[in-house]
Amino acid sequence: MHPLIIIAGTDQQAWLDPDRLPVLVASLVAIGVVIFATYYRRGKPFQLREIPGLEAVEEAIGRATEMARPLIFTPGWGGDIQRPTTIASLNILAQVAEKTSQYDCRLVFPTHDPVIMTVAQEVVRESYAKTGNADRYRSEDISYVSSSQFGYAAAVDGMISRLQPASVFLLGTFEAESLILAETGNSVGAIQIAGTDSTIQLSFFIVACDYTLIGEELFAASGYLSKDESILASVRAQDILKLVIVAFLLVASVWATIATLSGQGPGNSWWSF
Amino acid sequence: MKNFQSRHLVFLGLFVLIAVVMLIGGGSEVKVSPQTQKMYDFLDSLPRGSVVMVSFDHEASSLPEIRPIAEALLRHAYSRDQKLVGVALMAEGTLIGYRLMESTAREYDKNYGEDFVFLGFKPQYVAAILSMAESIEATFPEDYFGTPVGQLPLMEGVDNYQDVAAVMSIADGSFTTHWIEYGRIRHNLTVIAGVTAAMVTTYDPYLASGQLETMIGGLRGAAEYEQLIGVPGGGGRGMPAQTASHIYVLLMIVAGNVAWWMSRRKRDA
Amino acid sequence: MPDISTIIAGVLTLAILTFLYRDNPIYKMAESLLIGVSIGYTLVIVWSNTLMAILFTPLFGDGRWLLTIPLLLGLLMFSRFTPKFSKLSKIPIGLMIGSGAGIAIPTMLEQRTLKQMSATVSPLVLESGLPDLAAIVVLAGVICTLSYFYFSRERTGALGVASKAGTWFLMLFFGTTFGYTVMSRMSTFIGRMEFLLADFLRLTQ
Amino acid sequence: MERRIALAVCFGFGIVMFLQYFSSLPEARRLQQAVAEYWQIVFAFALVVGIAGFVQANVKASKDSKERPYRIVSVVGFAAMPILALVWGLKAGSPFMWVFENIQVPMQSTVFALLAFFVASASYRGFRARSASATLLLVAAAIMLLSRSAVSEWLSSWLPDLADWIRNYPSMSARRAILVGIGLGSLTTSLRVILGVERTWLGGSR
Repeated sequence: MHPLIIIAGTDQQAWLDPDRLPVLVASLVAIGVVIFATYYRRGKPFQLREIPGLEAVEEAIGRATEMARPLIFTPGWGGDIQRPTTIASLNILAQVAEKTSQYDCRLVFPTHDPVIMTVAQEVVRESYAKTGNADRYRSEDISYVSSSQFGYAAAVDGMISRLQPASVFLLGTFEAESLILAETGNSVGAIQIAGTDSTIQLSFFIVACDYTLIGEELFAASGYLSKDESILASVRAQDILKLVIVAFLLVASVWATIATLSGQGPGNSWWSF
Repeated sequence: MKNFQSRHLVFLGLFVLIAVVMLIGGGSEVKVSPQTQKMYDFLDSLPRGSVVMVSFDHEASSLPEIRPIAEALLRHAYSRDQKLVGVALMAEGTLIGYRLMESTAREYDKNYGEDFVFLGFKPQYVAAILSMAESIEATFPEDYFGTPVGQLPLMEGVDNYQDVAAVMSIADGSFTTHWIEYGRIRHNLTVIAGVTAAMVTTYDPYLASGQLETMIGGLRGAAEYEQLIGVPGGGGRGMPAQTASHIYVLLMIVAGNVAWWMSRRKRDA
Repeated sequence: MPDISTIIAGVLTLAILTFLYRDNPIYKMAESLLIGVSIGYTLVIVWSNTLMAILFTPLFGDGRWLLTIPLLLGLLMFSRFTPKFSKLSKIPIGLMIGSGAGIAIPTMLEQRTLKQMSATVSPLVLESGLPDLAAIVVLAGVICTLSYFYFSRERTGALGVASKAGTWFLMLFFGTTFGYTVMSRMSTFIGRMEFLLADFLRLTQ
Repeated sequence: MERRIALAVCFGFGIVMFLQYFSSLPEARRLQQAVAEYWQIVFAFALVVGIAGFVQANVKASKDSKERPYRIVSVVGFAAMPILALVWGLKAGSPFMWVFENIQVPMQSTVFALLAFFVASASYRGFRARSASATLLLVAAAIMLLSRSAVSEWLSSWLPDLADWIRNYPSMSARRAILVGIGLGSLTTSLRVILGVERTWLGGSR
């Protein structure tokens, strides 16, 4: 029988690893805040600030419809279906697909991951069915291109050059292919909305795309677009947690400063996990 | 020629510039950064015979930048008689990783099986990293050539991360993060890295928090390291073209602003 | 005269470079080849490293019967081939997404949030009692940038000022990353040029 | 029905995988490894589905005679790899690896190298000093560029120091905050997935 918890530093195995205790506490606090935010304000509308990239989503779809050109949406090469960013991206895809189905605008979704392809087909098909346009759905437009990073980049580049999309959505986890796609999209004159959790690629998107959702904005975006209460509540929870984090940072910094000033060195570092 | 736009001019200029600089050739001396020095000191201070795991966590496409970095680090490790265990977390790093380890080993008369081994590729990096913490042999029952790991002299007594001094992640993407998240945090494995210049800022926070022991980045990092170990290589050779290309990009930023400013003035007038 | 491998690699390299002018049949041909070959490559690697190595050999060779579970889950993916049963593929996907999310919560929280928080905390003064500019800048930078990501309120008042400062920190970060990344991008091209000039065209050593 | 099973599986595995993280029992490790293996295996089967779609799309598109040569090259290139691997194996020096080394890798590296050109064109286009923050972006990029090339040493001695300072403090602090935010976003998204509030992946309404 394993003990429930053991003293740190011993080699014994336990149900609860003491090194992980801070993460467990933080997880439970965070989960508590999310649940609180979801149920406490249920039914009351949320006031959220604007995110410029999201205002442009409608415009991008409208433009593609007007110009009778397709819209390309791709989740990048860096993520797999287990990644929360991919879920957030597919969430936005569902919103975009609902609109393209209504306007009868062609939606092309190339991906490097067959599992993402499978899920995306399902997401788009359902969105089309929901608006009563199931007949407009084309499963071959949601396609697996290549798992190789630059095979994928070459394929999507080819698609962009040949299909001349009016709008390109680059939302998900991107690596080096980000700028290849963004510059090619720019060269065909597409309006481009990008968003990623890959911090490096953000800088390329900022320089090359019309709108960029920075990190957390990508997660908030699906809530904005769908006005889905549970997602908006999550956004609210994230904000509450940010306040907690800022308070933590201020208190801990002041603590460390006082400890240093009083000549005790930085003191016991309770803030380091 | 109706398709010829200003961007084509930008492309052509870069192509011609790099070609000319490379045809002229030459090398240049660089100043060694503290991080590169720290990497050198770290590898230098490991006792002879320490086992260093080298993980090729990159795609084949970044070989041009990865090669000089990996070669400089491998040369240093071999010259310090460290035992190297190569693995690849990305399929495309497999053949390349083996080629790099093997060609540098030859320079130092190192033998396969005794001084270095190459275990090959394991898909699903998270699983691979976690499972090697339990048992390397269970994760890689055979090496790249199908020899049972138990038959490799080097692997005797190398069961899991407790027998490994450090893992050196050669990466062109975020894979070093996985070594940090699953190797370092969960199993206290020391992680060092040789990464492409693009990835350097990604790893800064990990360096600052100490989760990543040390790293060298990019062609420049390779050039610095080559200088420290006193073996010239691709890093130093590429530096002139590198410098020229930086100046070119700077010029493009300036030119873009001038063009924009002039068009604005014309519009206002 | 370079060998045949180098000539093929060189011609294909040039074919890809033609894309810089615009999309054209030569590029399209190279692209089609690259897509085909790379998919074939992935299939072979997945076959040998996944299906054989962790499924079929241990299952049928070593008799690890528990592996029939992932085998069945995998086979459920094949339900995609028949519209009638295609929905069954949601079960293995549910496993991937659910377990991925379960791992992501503590891992992301620890890696992305907690570690970054504790790394931010340090005394704002030096041992000598003078203010530590770097520590102050880091603390201010993190707080201001976080306030940029505060969605629940319009950016007015103190929040407006902080988030405005946050955008400056963000811009510094983006500029820094861009500048830093240029080096990498150029290195790759320099590497390709070295191949073209030295190995393929034999113009340099 | 299958939706309910999928949701139950998602919930069950979500909770279990969340909890196992906090345990140091070997069983927890083994569980995590087993699940990671399941991921790989499901991926492998999904790959077959993805490839079937790829072949189907190519066959369909090759009805157009203009498209035909490209599609044939694609499918033949694809089919050649498993055949080469079956006949000669995949070790260093095999025909399979020859194709990889001399066809796939050179093309991939060249697609990657295209980035150098795109960096140049993006620099020409994207760094206009339109506003204070755009200027800051421009200046930071310029300082980094200068400091990371050999020029910096004879240009001035403080430039690399300044660049390092910007990178290590203000720039890193912004990255930290982005990471903190991503951590929170991932957390809430994952939680919604486990609790079954987030069901987009199932297709249809949440």
